[in-house]
Order: sequence, then C-alpha cells, then structure tokens
Amino acid sequence: MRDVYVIGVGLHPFGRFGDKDVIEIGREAVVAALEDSGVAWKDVESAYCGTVFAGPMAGNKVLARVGLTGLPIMNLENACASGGSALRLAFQDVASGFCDIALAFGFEKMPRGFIAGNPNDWFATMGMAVNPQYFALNARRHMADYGTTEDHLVRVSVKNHRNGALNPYAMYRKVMSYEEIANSTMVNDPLRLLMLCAPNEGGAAVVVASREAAKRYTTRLIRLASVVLKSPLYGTAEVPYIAVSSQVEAPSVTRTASEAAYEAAGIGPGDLDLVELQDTDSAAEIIYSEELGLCGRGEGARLLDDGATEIGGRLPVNPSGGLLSKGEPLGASALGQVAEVVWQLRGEAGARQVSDARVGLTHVYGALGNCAVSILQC
Amino acid sequence: MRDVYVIGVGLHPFGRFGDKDVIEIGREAVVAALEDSGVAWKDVESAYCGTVFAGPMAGNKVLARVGLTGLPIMNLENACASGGSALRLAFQDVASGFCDIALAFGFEKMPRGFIAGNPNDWFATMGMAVNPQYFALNARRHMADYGTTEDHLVRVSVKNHRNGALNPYAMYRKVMSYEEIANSTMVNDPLRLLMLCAPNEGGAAVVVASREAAKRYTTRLIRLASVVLKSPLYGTAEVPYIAVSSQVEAPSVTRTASEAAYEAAGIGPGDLDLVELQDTDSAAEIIYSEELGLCGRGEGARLLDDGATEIGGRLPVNPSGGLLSKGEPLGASALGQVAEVVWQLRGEAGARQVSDARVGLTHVYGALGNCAVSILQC
Amino acid sequence: MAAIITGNGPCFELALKMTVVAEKSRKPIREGLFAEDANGVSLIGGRCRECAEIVFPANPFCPRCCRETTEPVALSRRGVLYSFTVQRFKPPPPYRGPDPFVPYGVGLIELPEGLRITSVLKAEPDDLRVGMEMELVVEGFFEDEDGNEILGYKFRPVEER
Amino acid sequence: MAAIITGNGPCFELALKMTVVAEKSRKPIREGLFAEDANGVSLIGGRCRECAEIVFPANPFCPRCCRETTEPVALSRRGVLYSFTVQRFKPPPPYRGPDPFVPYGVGLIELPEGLRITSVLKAEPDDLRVGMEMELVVEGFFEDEDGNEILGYKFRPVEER
Ligand SMILES: [Zn+2]
Ligand SMILES: [Zn+2]
Repeated sequence: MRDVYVIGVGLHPFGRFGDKDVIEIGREAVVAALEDSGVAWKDVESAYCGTVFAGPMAGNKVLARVGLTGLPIMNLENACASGGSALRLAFQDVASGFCDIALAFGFEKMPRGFIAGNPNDWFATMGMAVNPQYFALNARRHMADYGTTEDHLVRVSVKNHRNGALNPYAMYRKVMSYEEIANSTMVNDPLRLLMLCAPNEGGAAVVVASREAAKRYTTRLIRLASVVLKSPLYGTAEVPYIAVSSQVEAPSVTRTASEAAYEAAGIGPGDLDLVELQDTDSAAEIIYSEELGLCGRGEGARLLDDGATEIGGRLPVNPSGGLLSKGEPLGASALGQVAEVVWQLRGEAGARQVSDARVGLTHVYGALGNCAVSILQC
Repeated sequence: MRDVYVIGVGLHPFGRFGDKDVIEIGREAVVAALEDSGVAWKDVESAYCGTVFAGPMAGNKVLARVGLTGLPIMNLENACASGGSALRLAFQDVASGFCDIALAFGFEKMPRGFIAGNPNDWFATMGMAVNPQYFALNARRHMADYGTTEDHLVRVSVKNHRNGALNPYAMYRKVMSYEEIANSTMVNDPLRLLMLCAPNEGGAAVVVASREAAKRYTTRLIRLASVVLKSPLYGTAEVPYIAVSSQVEAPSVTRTASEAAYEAAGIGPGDLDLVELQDTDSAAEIIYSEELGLCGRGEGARLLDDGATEIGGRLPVNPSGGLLSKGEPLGASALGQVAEVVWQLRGEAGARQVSDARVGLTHVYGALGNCAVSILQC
Repeated sequence: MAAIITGNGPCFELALKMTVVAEKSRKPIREGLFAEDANGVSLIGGRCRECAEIVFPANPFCPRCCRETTEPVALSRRGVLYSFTVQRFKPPPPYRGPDPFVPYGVGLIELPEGLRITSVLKAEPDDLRVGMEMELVVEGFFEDEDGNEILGYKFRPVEER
Repeated sequence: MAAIITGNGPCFELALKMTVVAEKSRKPIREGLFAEDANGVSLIGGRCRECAEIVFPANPFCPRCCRETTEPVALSRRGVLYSFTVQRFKPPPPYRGPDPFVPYGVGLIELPEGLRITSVLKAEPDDLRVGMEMELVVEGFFEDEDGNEILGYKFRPVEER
C-alpha cells in the first residue's frame, strides 16, 4: 500500500440556501477543491460521491457540470458516514496504486426539521423512533453513570458556537451565551434546541494523491494516514432501535473504528493535536471523546472541565465549531471535517487556528451504526 | 495487485414476488452466495451493496439479518451499473490486499412499468424523456446505417427467450415464437413489447477472494480478471438527453470500458467463449456486440445471421436469456450476469451450458452512461 | 379463560398457551407484540435455544447465533429504568397521539432477561429517575379509522401496594 | 416589431435583439427555449466562444471546454432527420397531452451547426424516413391551469413549395 496525501479541499458553506440547486452546491465544492489543489479536472482518475437526499446519480450530475472525462464515478449512500465512505474509497484507489489522483465529494440539501427514524411503522406510530430521543437516552444515562451534568451540556455548546463564530463556512456564525443555550427550548430532556445540530445544506470535496503526484502540486504534504469505515458489532445500540441486548456487551462502533484507524496509521490518541467529531448533540461530544480514546471511560466531561477541548487547550475538539454550529449536511459533513483538519495542519485556519497542529482525527457516526474515522498528519 | 477469484455466487430468482420484502430478497441472495462459497459469514471482511430503489442503508438492513460482524458496508447507487460498481469495489479490496474475502451484492424491487426519465420537467411534459424512445432511436439509426432489419430484432428476442426458458432464475421461462414476438404490441417503433426488457425484482451476490483464501474453499479457481467502471466521454449520447453534439465524435462508454477491461485482464474479445451483455432491447444486443468488439462496426446483425451468438455458436451471447427473459432488477443484474458466467465456467449451467467455456465477459450500461464490464476466466 | 389481545406474529408460530379470539374494538398496534395469560399481560419476545439471547419483538432470527433459533417467550412484566427522556415536540408522521400534542416520557427498560426495551412511559416526568422499578401496562394509544382502540405498551413506575 | 414568445433564461443574459413582452395567453414551456425575430422563430442554443461547440438549451457552460464560455445563438430552423420513433404508449407524468392519448413521432434532428436535438415530430409516422429534411415549428402542446396555451417545439418534414 502506498501513502496517500490530501492535496486539495473545498467547501460550499453549510447552511440554508433557499431554492439553490443541490447539484450546483456540489459543483461549487468540487471546483473549490480542484482550485485548492491545482489539479486539472482531466487529471482526476476516479471519483466517489456521498449523498443521501440528492437523488439518483447525483455525483454524475455534479461532475457532468465539471466535465465528462470518462472517469469512474460511484455514488455512495451511507447515512452520516456517506462522505467518510467516499473518502475511504478514494484513499484506497490511491493507496492500492489503482490511480494517482482521486476525488471524494459530498453534498446535501436536507429536508427541514428533525430526521424521523422509521424502523417500523408501529413503533413510530407509538411516538418512538425520533432521533433526538436516542441521543437524550444516551445523555441521561451518561449523567447517571458518570456525573455529567446539564452544565456540561451547555458548555459543550457554548464552546462549539464560539468556535463556529470564527468559521466562515459555518451555518451559525454567532457566539451563543451560556444563558441563551441553557434557556433554549427543551427538546428531549436533558437536550435543548441549542444542544442539537441542525440538518442543513452544504458541500465538501477532497482531492487525494500519491506522494509522487502530490509533490507535483504542493510542498506541504498532508498525509491521509488512515480512513476506516465500520459497521457495528452485535450487542451495541444503534439508532434506531426497538430493543437492545444487555447480555452481550460489545465495544461501540466508534471505538472499533477508531482503534482500527489508530492501528492502520500507527498513531495513537496521545499523538492527536485536534479532533473533529460527530457532535450531533452536546452529550455526544462528551461520549465520543471517550469512545475515541481521548480520555478514559466516563472522563469526557472532565476534559471539558479542564479546558482541554478548547482551541487553546491540550486537545481541541471541534475547533471548526462542530456540527452544532455548522449543521449537518449528511454527505458533506465528514469531508467538511477533513477540510477543517487540513486547514489546521496547513496553518490556514485563521482566528480558530490550533497552534502547532500536526495530527488530526475526524469522526462521523450515523444511522444503523455506520462509523467513519480518518487520521491526517503533516 | 493480487489476482482475485470468484468463490461463490447466489441468486434470488428474477421476477415479480408480490409483497415480498426487498430486504428479504437481498438476504436470500447473500445466503445463497455464502453457501455456494462455503465461507462463514464472519470471515467476510467487507461488503458492497448495489441498489437503486430499496431505500436508505438497504445493504446494512440486509446484512443485519445475516449477522452484525462489524465489517465495512457500503451502499452504492449507480443505476444499471450499481451491481457492477459493487463488484469493482469488492474486487479492488482483494486485489489491493486490503482484505482476503469480500462480498458484492445487489437487489431490487422496482416499480412496475417503463422507467420514466425526467431530466427536466418541460422536456418530459412535452412527451420525451421516456427510455424506450432512446433505445428505438438507436435501433432505427442502426437499421439505416447498417441494414439491420426488424427480422433481426425479432430473432434476438427469440434467441434470448429460448435461452431463458432453460434458466430457472429467469422471469420468463417460456419459449416465445417468432410470430408472438413479431406481433407483440409496438411500443416505440421499431421496438415491440417482447423486444424490451422488463424492470422487475431479484437479488444477486458474489463472493470474491484472494488466491490463497480461494484455495481454502475450492479447487475450481475462477479468476475475476478485471472489473471496470467508466462514465462517458463528452460527445456520446447518454440516456436521457435533450441534445447531443455531432461535432465531437467520442467512443461510446461501452467501448472505452470494455477496452480498459480487456487491457487490464490481458484478454481480448477473440478469447471470449461467452458474453452476458445489456440487452435492454433487441437492438441493444446487436449494437453492444459491436461496441464490445465482438465484431466490427455494423456487423452485429451478421453475428446473429451466422448463428454465432446461439448457445451452440461460435460466441454465445446471453446464454442466460439476457435481460429480455430475466428482466432487469437494476442492483442485481450485473451480479446476475457474473453468476451466469461463473456457472458456465464451472460447467454447471445445465441445459444452457456453453461447451468448453473458459472465458466470459459481462456488461451493463445505464442512465447517464455508467458502464461496468467484467471478465472472468477459468 | 384469559382475554386475548394479540394474535400470532407473521411467519412465527406463537407457542404460548392461549386462544385467539377476534375482538373488533381493541386491537394491538402490531400482532404478536404482547399476550395475556392467567398471570396477566406480557410482552412477547424470542429466546434463542442455543445461546439464550432475547429479542423483541419476537422473531425467529437470533442475531447472536445468526440463525433462526429463537422461540417465543413471555417477557418479565417488571424492569428497571435504564434511562429516560421526555418527548417535548410532536414527532413527525406516522406518530398518532392526542391533538393538541401532550409531551410524554420515553425510556429504556432493562429487563432481568438481559434486554433493554425502548418504551413510552406512563409517569409524571418529574417522578422519573434512572434505576427505578417499572412495570408493563398495555393500553389504548389512539383510535383507528374504523373506531378500533389501538393498543400499545408503556411502562410505569411500580407503586407501593 | 417581432412578436416575442420567450423571455431570458434564468441566470443567462440573452443577447438576441428582441423585446420582452409579457403575453398571458401564449407561454413557452420553458423560458429561453426559442425566440422570434424578423426572419421567423428559432430555437436558442449556446455557442462556445472558444471551440464553437453548440449546446441546447442555451447554457453558459461549454461541456467541451468545461468553462462558461457560450453565448446565445439562434439555431438553424432546418435540419435532417437522424433517427425517429413513434411514441405508442402514453408516457408517465409529467407528460401532458391529449386525452385520449394520440401516438406521436419523436426524432433526432441533426442541425448543420453540429448538434442533434431530440424533438417531437409533426408528421404522419408512415411519411418519416431517416435523412429527410425537417423544419422547426413552435406550437401549443397543452393548456395550463390558467388557460394559457403552452408552447413547445416540434419538427416537421419540409414541404415542397
Ligand atoms: Zn442465539
Ligand atoms: Zn468550448
């Protein structure tokens, strides 16, 4: 396997854009990544598109507006891990020597409001199968087990909105006060409206290349050290679910995917300088910090108490503002995390720059337990 | 890159199955392929699912009924080439050494009737953008250019239905007489109802493995010599279209994909013993025979006249009965072709066995010009 | 003889001793979810013959053994509240509940068999706490188009008696 | 002054000399598809400044150069029938045509500029043959909900004059 490098990233801002065509949103992200890389479109040899709501063959439609060059184009749909899946395949094309330059891109224009799970009509009819319920059940149990408090949940959101206010691609570019968040509408106790991420619109694209190809375009080599996609083991509780075993205790998919990513990269959690993780809600940031091995089990809230996860802290988490301030356009969110890490490693993150950032991790997790983790290094 | 072998194939019959759940259709195909291979499910290391109409995360839903083992699962949607795309990725996982055993599977439960293209509302509103129109326009032009006749179109369908009558997995297992076909309802002149394939339901799965892994399960090594997916070059006419350049003459995507597949396999069209190709309609079989290099340009009908494409002929085309008798469940059709070629190479094709079959090719082509070609060899 | 409020699940022979009686006015929201015997009403799960894993709703497939090895079993009527929340906004369709919307609790009930079930809760939100003992109730959730009362399950705090 | 039957395409400045007049009773099925000048009605395409490639409908993007380099241009009113078929069954929605359904021709018209356009044909099916000369007609396809006549384009065989 060859080393793989990220040589270009591009985003279409995340937010709401009226009746702007989702295909155009995707095109702008791809063009931005190509421009960032300096690669001519005709030199891209394969393309992987992640999207959930953009309809059939959406990647082909986007690329038809970039140019019909005959390259293989694959359309992936893996819920919140769609963009991460696309990256995994682009990574592998280059790592395996199948090609030298590959594109991963994703975009979305999501229906408004909370996503309604619907595993089975009767269950939803009774009033279950609503995503934030599951997030809230996880949050409440974490509070009971480890002493995480509502105060912690507020402060995760304060931090991420403060970071997001510095991110020109974020949906909410506004500092939110502790009081605004603590007094926002209760949605699913203990989770309030401003502790939950919003589904929205946006696009992201990443150009990856072999070392030899990368050197033709840049001297700042950022290595995509690993990309891992995993589905869950039996015994974990994955959204949506009706019942889950408590006889079998399997490690969560975030834990198995991140362990595999650390191993493949030869990099451990102690080596990380920043993390972009799936903060679908405030409690999720705390829980996934633990499952990613950033701290011990039950110690996620302590990271926050110690200020470790602030931009100036020991291990900044979601310096981009996370999904809480960016919103979550499913197909784009993982690649948006990768763009943030790349900017941080290049020292191009402006007011939210993490000093001396050399190693970063991205993490997405979604419906039925698909989880993608990538590790980048400069 | 390592050699890759097909060690198991399985189908759920193609046809119409009332309100049978599409996820169950997919499961049965996967279980059949696993049983055929002898591989225990826990030893499969990655899985690629192709489907268009089965809804979000359909591959994960199928595999949840086989077992939650944590493997990466990717859901692909690439129109008629969805199954071929899944196979390309499974192939690459093994070829690159990422894993030793991978699964490609696809399934579908398609809406009834012709698929309505809808590139743009005004165009469809005026009465264009209906798939068989494009097939008919290709057919008529081929007739004008090369002397292909309505008689040829009837005979392609007679042949494929005769073959399909011998295939227990086909939708139409009935010999159709020349008269039945020639007198069937005219749909889009010169194409009649029995010259067009039906969208339907079905599932297919293929287990691939490295040489070392394959030898643990079988002594009949069938090599997947290459799998290629291509999108079109600018200047080709891909369904659906409003207008197409006649200034730029680009080779068709079937030609570019098959040339790449021949080159990667080190196998030429002269080496083939059988071909399963995308006979969306009778004329398509003739046209694609040319674009796959089975004969010269304009000579597709002559292959038929010479009897070459019959099961007993020089180069049997669609011995399975093709899509004309099997119908086309988008996500499953490419993998269904692979299953047929594998059975033929193993000598397990029963009454439709092609004698001394050692090399076979599969070909699918679909909306927006996605085309997948694979070559198998024993 | 016991009142019957459920029939067999599809493709699954329900082995409990009970008589199936069509009763027009009260119908389970899904067949096979629960049944009543001499001891009262229970949720019906599946228990694996091989590994004792429990699934709910009842289904022949054991996800641990990955084979069709489960048999129907009446689940414990009591469990412990593993976690809970309050549904404060009206869920999107197909949710059917009172109009105007009334918030309700949702929780995870850990049964002694080794299964956590997501359930609507019948309780004042302020009374809920993790670890409390809960018990099953089956009651009407809504009326369907034909005027049938559609029955679902909830758990409520166990009251001192 | 010429009668105007189309406006500008979205996000595209139509450079043809013409006046935009709102006319309630006759509307093009899509803005910018065709326009009428002193010489008659024409389909409007885009021609690339760089490579002379022609696109239809007009659109700034040249798919050959992969840049926004096209300018609007009136296309030839005549072309050659490259291929044809007859639509014998009623297309699914959003098709809007006469009820009961009347079969109609569909063809590819090769224009001298180097473009083949898919078009409804105005002809007796039996009169069609590959290679015959065709000419543009713009006419009503259906009436919309407000009673407007919705105009689209067809090609018909050129008649001897
Ligand atoms: Zn078991
Ligand atoms: Zn040009």
